Amino acid sequence: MDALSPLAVHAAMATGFLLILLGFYGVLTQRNILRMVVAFTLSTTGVNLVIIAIGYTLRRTAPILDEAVPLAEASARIIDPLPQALVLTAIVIGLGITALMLAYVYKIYQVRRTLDIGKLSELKW
Amino acid sequence: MAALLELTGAMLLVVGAFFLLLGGLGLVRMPDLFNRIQAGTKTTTLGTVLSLLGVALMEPQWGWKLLLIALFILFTNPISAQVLARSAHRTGEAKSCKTVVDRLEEDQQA
Amino acid sequence: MVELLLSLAALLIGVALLFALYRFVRGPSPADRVVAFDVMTIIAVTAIALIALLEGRGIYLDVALVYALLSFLGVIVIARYLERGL
Amino acid sequence: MTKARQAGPLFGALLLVWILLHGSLQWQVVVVGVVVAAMIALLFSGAATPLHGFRRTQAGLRAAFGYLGYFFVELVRANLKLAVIILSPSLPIRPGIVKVRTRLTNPVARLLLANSITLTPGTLSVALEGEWLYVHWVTVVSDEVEEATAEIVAGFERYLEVMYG
Amino acid sequence: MILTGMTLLLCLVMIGAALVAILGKGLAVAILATGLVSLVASLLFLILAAPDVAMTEAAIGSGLTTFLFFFVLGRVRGGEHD
Amino acid sequence: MIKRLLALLLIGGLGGVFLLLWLDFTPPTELNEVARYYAEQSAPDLGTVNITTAIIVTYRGLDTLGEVTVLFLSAAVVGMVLVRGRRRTAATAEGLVSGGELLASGSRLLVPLILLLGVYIFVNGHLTPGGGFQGGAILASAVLLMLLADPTRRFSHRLITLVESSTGLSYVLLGVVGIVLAGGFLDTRILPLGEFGTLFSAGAIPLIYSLIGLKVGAEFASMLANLSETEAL
Repeated sequence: MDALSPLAVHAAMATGFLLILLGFYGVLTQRNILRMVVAFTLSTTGVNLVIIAIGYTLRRTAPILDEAVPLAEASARIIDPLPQALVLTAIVIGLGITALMLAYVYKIYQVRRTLDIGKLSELKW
Repeated sequence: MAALLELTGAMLLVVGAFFLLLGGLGLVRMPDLFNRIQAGTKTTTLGTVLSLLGVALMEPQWGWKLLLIALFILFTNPISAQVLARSAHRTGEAKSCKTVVDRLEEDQQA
Repeated sequence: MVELLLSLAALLIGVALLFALYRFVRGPSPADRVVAFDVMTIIAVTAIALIALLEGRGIYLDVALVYALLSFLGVIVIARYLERGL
Repeated sequence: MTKARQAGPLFGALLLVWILLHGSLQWQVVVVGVVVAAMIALLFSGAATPLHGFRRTQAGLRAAFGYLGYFFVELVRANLKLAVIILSPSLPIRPGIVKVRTRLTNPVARLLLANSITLTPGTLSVALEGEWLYVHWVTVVSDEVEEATAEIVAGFERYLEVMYG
Repeated sequence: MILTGMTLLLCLVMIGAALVAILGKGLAVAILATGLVSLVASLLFLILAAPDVAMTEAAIGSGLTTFLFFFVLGRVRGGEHD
Repeated sequence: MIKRLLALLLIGGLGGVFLLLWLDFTPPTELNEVARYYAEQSAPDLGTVNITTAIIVTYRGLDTLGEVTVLFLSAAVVGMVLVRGRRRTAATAEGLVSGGELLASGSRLLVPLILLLGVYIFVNGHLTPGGGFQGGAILASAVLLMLLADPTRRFSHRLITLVESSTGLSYVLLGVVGIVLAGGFLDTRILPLGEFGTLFSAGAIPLIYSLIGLKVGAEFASMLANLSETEAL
């Protein structure tokens, strides 16, 4: 009924890009590892948002064929389902990755008693 | 008839949204955490229930699902408010200077 | 008429969201932010119902169902963290 | 046997929720619902539902409806009262945490009581310890246990006592 | 029209929350802000006609992510200030 | 200082690239060829209402298998990283504050409901939004709620492992059955398509999505259980 204008899609995409940049900025400048993980999840969300915004097609609706979208009209009414499948996967994997990163943060703290990236200098050369 | 139902539904939706707005305003205006929880819990619960009722009037075939959503909100929302209030009280959250009595603290110190 | 009322409702919800965001940014204590967060999740349920209405898709309500039942988990997690019960 | 009887109310409630979720009574939905509800009910026979310990008599049923009606009236009253407080420029509050007593012993009834108190005029349950319930009150009328109990708890307890015995 | 306005507002809220997450003072606040970002992202996904994705974000962002972060934060509480 | 400058430079460059991409973008109004194929063919071919589900379970079923494997690996690595700190007895948990009576009763009330919602989400994966991954996450949320109400609670690792491995095995077996009875690995047309739009339709998709749901739920649950059982520092 109520259509989304191209402006909104652009805005959503810009927000996604901004989120990616903010997340990268956080990862690059923070000293606390846990904060880096937080920034990383932020940029993951940004990437997901950008992909979904790219997949949006104007004046169309979700790729689910119920009484609102009968099968005959499907190709004229629905949006591209592929990016959605992609992002769905990415979000779930993102949680797995976050858990893994956090487990390592925990382990690092257990061994070294610090979360400051500057003090973890074994790999520096 | 259907048009009237739709109009009523839309009005209920507006009323519900108004209560949500009150919740937000209460969140901003109230002086300390406990009062904010009060404002945030009650108004948003009623606001959500009302607006879901409004949506149900506008689209009657969604009724059952909306009923379930309202039920879940009615159950979960107070629980989270209580747990948060308890935890905040335990950690010694600052109370407004208007507070007249605190029996829980008295009992804990006794 | 209905259209107008719906936009009014959306406007009110948006302003409520902004108020909650103000409390979220200002704090002062973490618990205050949690209350703001809680209010925002509840507002999100209404917003989802409104989006479903505007797009005319009843199946969107499933997302509201998930939020209605799970949103309190986040608040409880933080409450338990604050009282050191995690 | 007792396990099966305990799981009965839970099974019924879950099946009801399942059917409401689908909003249809097709045979496939009911069959899958029965299987799923039975599995969850057997796995969590210790879990509670509002039906747990509910007194299935006419008086209990009448009290349940009375409770629901009273609850919604109180919910609306609570919001109007709060709206007046929030919208008035001087913010007329007099907050405090008072202590009230409850006679209920059934855990579900106690949870319902605490939830109802949280959603009704100016009160928020903070902690529940034994028979004592600590309630945050936006406009403290009295900090004496008996008076506060009469003011806050009595209305709901009247119905809940009949419902859960 | 309504949906467009809603999208713009949600974008604003999202950027605000992201700024809090990156620049905010305490770690707890930053984590809470990512929860908020995930909430708003879920609404945006729904507006952009991706209910599956919105539901994934809802199911994962509302409880699990927050728990993982706060659990680890609770265990490394001392490491925050250095 | 120089580091921050470099970071800003990098962000600026990336931002420039993004800006170009953003300015170039115009939202399409027509579907591309692949999407049109999915839109027109997936419902008659596979009988799914939700086309995203058709893509995840059938057209790109192998990717999903890989994804489930990645999740399994990350859960296993979390367990391995934390294994040294595994708590021996529940006695060390005494320092934890209990959740209080309200939360305990609330969790007893809500855990079955959350489980039911999770099952609803993944059983109806082919009809409504949602599916195995969402449903699995919701199942794990129920486990999380139990954990929050009582931090000392122990979960049966054997049960979790059993659910995880048996569902994983059945998933792969169903895929192999697809090679024998239908077009190829993870082809879901091994069962009759049924009536379009009902619960028992879309071939093996509901079955596979339920298996994925249980497996994902068990993986996240084992992650949570492993975390909660590590010793406080």
